[in-house]
Amino acid sequence: MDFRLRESSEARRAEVRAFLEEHMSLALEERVYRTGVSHDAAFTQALVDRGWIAPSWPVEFGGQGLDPEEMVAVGEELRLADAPMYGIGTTNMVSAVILAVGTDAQKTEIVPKALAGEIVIVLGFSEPEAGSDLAAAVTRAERDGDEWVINGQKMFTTNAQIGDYAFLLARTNTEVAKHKGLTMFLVPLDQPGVEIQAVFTLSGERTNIVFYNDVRVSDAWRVGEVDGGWRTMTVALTNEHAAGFAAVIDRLLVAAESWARESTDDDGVSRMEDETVREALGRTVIDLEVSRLLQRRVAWMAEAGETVIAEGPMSKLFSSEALKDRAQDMVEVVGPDALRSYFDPSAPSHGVIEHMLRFSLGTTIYAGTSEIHRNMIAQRGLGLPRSG
Amino acid sequence: MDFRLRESSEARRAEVRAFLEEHMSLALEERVYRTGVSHDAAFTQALVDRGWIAPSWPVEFGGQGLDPEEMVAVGEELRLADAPMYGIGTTNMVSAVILAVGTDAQKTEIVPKALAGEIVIVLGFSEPEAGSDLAAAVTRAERDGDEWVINGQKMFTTNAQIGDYAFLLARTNTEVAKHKGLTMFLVPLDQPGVEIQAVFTLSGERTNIVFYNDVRVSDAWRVGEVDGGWRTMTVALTNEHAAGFAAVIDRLLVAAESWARESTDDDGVSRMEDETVREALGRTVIDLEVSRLLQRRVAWMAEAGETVIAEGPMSKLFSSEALKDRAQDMVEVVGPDALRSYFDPSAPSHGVIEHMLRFSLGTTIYAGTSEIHRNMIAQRGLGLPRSG
Amino acid sequence: MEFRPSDEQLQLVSTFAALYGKESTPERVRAAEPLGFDQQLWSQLLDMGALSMAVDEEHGGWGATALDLALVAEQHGRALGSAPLIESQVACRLLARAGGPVATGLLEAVLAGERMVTLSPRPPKAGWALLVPAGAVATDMMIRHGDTLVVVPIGDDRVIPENVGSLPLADVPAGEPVLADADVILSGSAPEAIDLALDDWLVLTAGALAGMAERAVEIGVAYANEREAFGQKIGAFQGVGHPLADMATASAGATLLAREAAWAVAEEPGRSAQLAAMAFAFAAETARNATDVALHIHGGYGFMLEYDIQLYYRRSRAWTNVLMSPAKAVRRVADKRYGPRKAS
Amino acid sequence: MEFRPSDEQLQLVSTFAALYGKESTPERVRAAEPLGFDQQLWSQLLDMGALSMAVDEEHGGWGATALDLALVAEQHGRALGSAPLIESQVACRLLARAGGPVATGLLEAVLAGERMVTLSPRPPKAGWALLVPAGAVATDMMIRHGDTLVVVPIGDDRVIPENVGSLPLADVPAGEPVLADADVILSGSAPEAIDLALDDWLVLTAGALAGMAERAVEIGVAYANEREAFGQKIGAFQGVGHPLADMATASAGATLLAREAAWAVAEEPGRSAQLAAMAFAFAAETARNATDVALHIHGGYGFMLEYDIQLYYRRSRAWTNVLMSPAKAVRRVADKRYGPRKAS
Repeated sequence: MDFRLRESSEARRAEVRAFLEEHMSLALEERVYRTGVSHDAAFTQALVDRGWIAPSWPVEFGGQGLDPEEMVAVGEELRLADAPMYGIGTTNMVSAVILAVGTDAQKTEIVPKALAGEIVIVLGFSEPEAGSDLAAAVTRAERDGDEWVINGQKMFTTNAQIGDYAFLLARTNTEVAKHKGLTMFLVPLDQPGVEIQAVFTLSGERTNIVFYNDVRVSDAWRVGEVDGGWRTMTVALTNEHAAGFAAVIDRLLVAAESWARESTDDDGVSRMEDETVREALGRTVIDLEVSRLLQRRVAWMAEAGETVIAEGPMSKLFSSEALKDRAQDMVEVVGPDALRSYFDPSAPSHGVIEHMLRFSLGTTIYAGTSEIHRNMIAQRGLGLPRSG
Repeated sequence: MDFRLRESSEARRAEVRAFLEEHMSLALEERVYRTGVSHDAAFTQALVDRGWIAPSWPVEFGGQGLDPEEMVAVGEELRLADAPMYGIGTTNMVSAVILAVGTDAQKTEIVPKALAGEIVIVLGFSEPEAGSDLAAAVTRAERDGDEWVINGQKMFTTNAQIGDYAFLLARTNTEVAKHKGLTMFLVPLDQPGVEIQAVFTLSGERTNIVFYNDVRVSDAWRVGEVDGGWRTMTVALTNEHAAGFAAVIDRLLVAAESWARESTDDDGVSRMEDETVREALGRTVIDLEVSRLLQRRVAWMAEAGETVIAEGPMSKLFSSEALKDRAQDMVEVVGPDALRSYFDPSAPSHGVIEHMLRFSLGTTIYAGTSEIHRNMIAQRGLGLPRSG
Repeated sequence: MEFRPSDEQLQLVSTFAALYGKESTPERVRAAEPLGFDQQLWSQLLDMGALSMAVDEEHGGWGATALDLALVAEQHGRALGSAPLIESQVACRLLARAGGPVATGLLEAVLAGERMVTLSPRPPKAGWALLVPAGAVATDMMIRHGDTLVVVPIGDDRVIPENVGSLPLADVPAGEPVLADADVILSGSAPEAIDLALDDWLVLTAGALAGMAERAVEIGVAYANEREAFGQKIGAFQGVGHPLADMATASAGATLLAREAAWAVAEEPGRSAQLAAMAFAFAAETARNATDVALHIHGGYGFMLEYDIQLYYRRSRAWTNVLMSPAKAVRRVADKRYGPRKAS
Repeated sequence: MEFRPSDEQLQLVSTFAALYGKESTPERVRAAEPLGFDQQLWSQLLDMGALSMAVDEEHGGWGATALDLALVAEQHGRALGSAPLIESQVACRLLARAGGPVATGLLEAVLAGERMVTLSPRPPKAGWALLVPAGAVATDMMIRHGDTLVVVPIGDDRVIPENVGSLPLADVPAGEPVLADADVILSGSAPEAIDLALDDWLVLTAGALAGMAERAVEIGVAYANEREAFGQKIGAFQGVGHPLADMATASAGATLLAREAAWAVAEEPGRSAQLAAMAFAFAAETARNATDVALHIHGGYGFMLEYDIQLYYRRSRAWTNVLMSPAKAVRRVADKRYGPRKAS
């Protein structure tokens, strides 16, 4: 066994770190937090210039051919710095699906622009009545000659306001079982009938509700088979399997350690001397390491060609719940000062702890709630029966 | 509002305390723990002599007519001392059912003996395949003239080895819904075909599996209607509504406080000076008070004539889970010494903490698991739909 | 035992519930953000006697019991009242206990609605009283200066930090010269007076947090009874129903304990300081956990500012943390029960 | 990164798994109670080289890595081995590090199976070494005497307390005269030597507890897949399936962390003491929680001595607590990462 990353991976880490020191300023961080938009044109361009917009992709497709382990190092550094990667992430996810199941025309039209950072693709999965149960989607796409007419409403379409296309899950058949009547489309967001309504969230992130009223989309923008949308979704979501929040816990730890070292109690004693503080830090150190191991294991399995079953959900579940618990703990340990918002200049450690309290909540919800992940682990990993 | 017990209740408490000082010796406590039998003939006789075998019963039935609040005080003291009351408890529970729905002959035959401490009645509800789901019972009672022939197996029939009758839930009709084909019997345990097999448990308590092989019982021993057993059970279980473990948490607290005061750390400092110890004690104090309030509320509601819905389950759920958590905490805080068994004379506080670690587990299981109680609270208290 | 409030208390509760129902709707709570102060609500509370009830007749009040105050605090918590009700009640009770011309004059002005006084629960640090509750809206602040309790006017040089709970907190200048020149409320017994005030503060905040927790559970239950997934109401999933059952249980316990602690102020004074810390610790953890559970079961909706549950989530943490963490309150229970540590 | 053990390690694991499968069945574990020592298992472990693997060739062993030992410890924990494997390995490694004639002679005798040496992790108290792990079966005990590490024979005057985990613990007389006359293993560096031994102990016990947790989850899952209630397998209830999913996740994490900590002994020594405490704290809490969940879902059956899960429940607590509580281990993580507190 070897729990170290290879030298080549650590070299990538150092490169990313140097890149971030240059391009990830405190001003950019503050702009991202103030606008709630985890996407930045200049930062994206810098990634493109560096060849890092999709580093895991093969060189012939415009990537750098980094392997899963190198991507671990790259991902950890980007997360640790809270770099504005959300728009790039969804764009790449959809581009990968297009490469896998799209038409040649779609590949030619979309992929190069995505890799050049010229377009943003957003996700249109959730609906008011279909959250955890995505297959319950009722947004309709009805065929009309060479076009489809789309009507419905999608929730949580983050970055729609700066997006070029929405990767849309729509119902094309109401006569069959719910999983079997869905089709995926790439809907240009400048079409008439698309209406975007801003939604602001507890963590400060901006997302959107997108309304589709008689939006016409050419059949050329259909991705995958008609009524084969659930399979196309599965391709998309498989790439999410290595999700985990280890590096975000690391961000919390770094902030908490700097607070503990720099601040003192009412008697002028360093908070680092306080047993309660030390215990909270120790627990964070432990949860970070466990999260890291669970997450890295998934990357290693991918590299070793092993089939990931419950390991992906374990990584996501453990790290998101741990992040939430440790952020809550740390707020209580820090005391009243932890209430100061990120935007208060006197907030300890630039307000990262307060931000993390709010940010952490979403991590146990989006991309599948903790309950959905526990179901997956119980059923796929442990072989327990489906829950009623 | 008034959170004090009335003077008359506190007077009862003082009387019980004095009684226990006389009759609840350490030797008796040790005998109960060694045998695992929470019933003692001499102790029972002393209760009878004092008129306390069923103090809540009306005077005309041989009780003392104590009201629910006075019973709170009496019950708390008996629990705090861990007096051997289990056999008396089941006996009284069944006697009460007989008073409510039994025949005159049953009342004449059973109740006076029960109140004289001359008989022990045990419970035959659970089966190998019917635990939480009691209505799934398959033990058969088939009619044969004036008799019933019983075949089956009952789990967790505590005190069967010293019992005179088992209050048995049996299936008399397989053609109807499972709740509707059950009948209750009072089965004399000296009948041929009754076989008792001892079962020892983690807490040291002895219970039994009881096998019934062609056991013949006169129809005179049927309690309640044929196929009306579920209603009879409901009568029996209603009396359990005020269940709660506040006084057991008190027992843990008393032991932990005496340990903290009497022992020292490696530097000779009183453990009471240790912040970790103080926090564990503080949490126990809090959980004790909350348990007490939830439990007393149920008694107060009974007295005020209010309908108890979720309040009973809340008392049982909260206090049993709290007892378990606090016992676990305390074991960790006490350290290696907490591993010493009750029977090791050097165990801290007579081994109560170690005993409580094991004892507490059963409290979240018997008389309805915590999960069953959460279902009851969710459905009856909060109006949530039945879980699938 | 009597677990039902008296008819008068039930009347009091329903009066305040009606006031909050009108003057502290979720819309009004949002409108008062980020400062966390609703002048109209505050005026109505004053008109209703919410401060004068906190002190005896001899101090110009109408001498409600601590239990009465706690019952009102429950309603305040349920409705997330954007007003420094508890801070002001605590200050009034401190002033009434202190007596003397400065305190008496100040108390009169407060009850007349001319001034708003708050107490800094912490001594100054590097010349500042930090995160003073109600500091952003109060006219005066009481604070410890050595063993003296002084009162200083709060000026425009206070700094109002945006905070997670949208509480009207402020960092208030409290340098040595300011404190040395300040009016004296008590000389020599400030630590004890502040500790007693803290007991009041803990017990009333416990009531507010218990109310907040109960309301959060109701919001969660309503959502679980309405939202469907996988062909059934989500409340039918044990993964949703069981945490709600636990939180309903804890909320019931928190409410009972807060009421007992408030009752004990008059009826069992020997145990009331211990009970105040117990009630606060338990209510704080319950409000923290109940708002978390209720928010989480909303899925992505819980995360939207548009849904009310986030208002509860944020305030449960702020109303707690601005005083002390639950763990500190548990240690305070031990201090009150066993006496302070000899080492400390 | 390489998360798969080497072929040699997998071979080692399967060899020991086979041994435990034969010599440490639940029946044998029960038969060894209450003392918690199975002589036949112990002999087989010795024959297999379970002790000689723990020390280098130069000390007469075959120099397995700490990771090899941890992998074996996982099997020991899974099977609840009734033998002082870890205690003895820790003692051997301490003796090997100590060197000198006393230690070397003792180590030879241990490896030859002539003596069994254990270490008291705590200094004596009032003339007794209390609850010494393996003290009920060892022939000799190492213990701190001031800054000296001495070894004393364990005599018939030891007291063997019945304990919740059926561990072969003993209270061993260790009064001043006994210690003053004892053979010296190390003079002057006992605290450091014991602390290093404690690191070994923590990391190997972490492996054992992780194995115990994994096995407890398997037992729980098997029961949930078999037992029916209300017309379905109980594993279909989220109230059962979700806690098991959480425990499976934590167990996987505990195993990975224990292996990393053991790997770090050779590969990342600068971080290995920190990792040892981390692995122990996490594995201890995981084993505690996993055995609790697995026992609880058995309903009344979990409570019957006849079912195996109670064997796991009791030992998870004893194997942990005899060394240190999880909370203490977490504070040890901080001590190793940030240095000890200045105050202490």
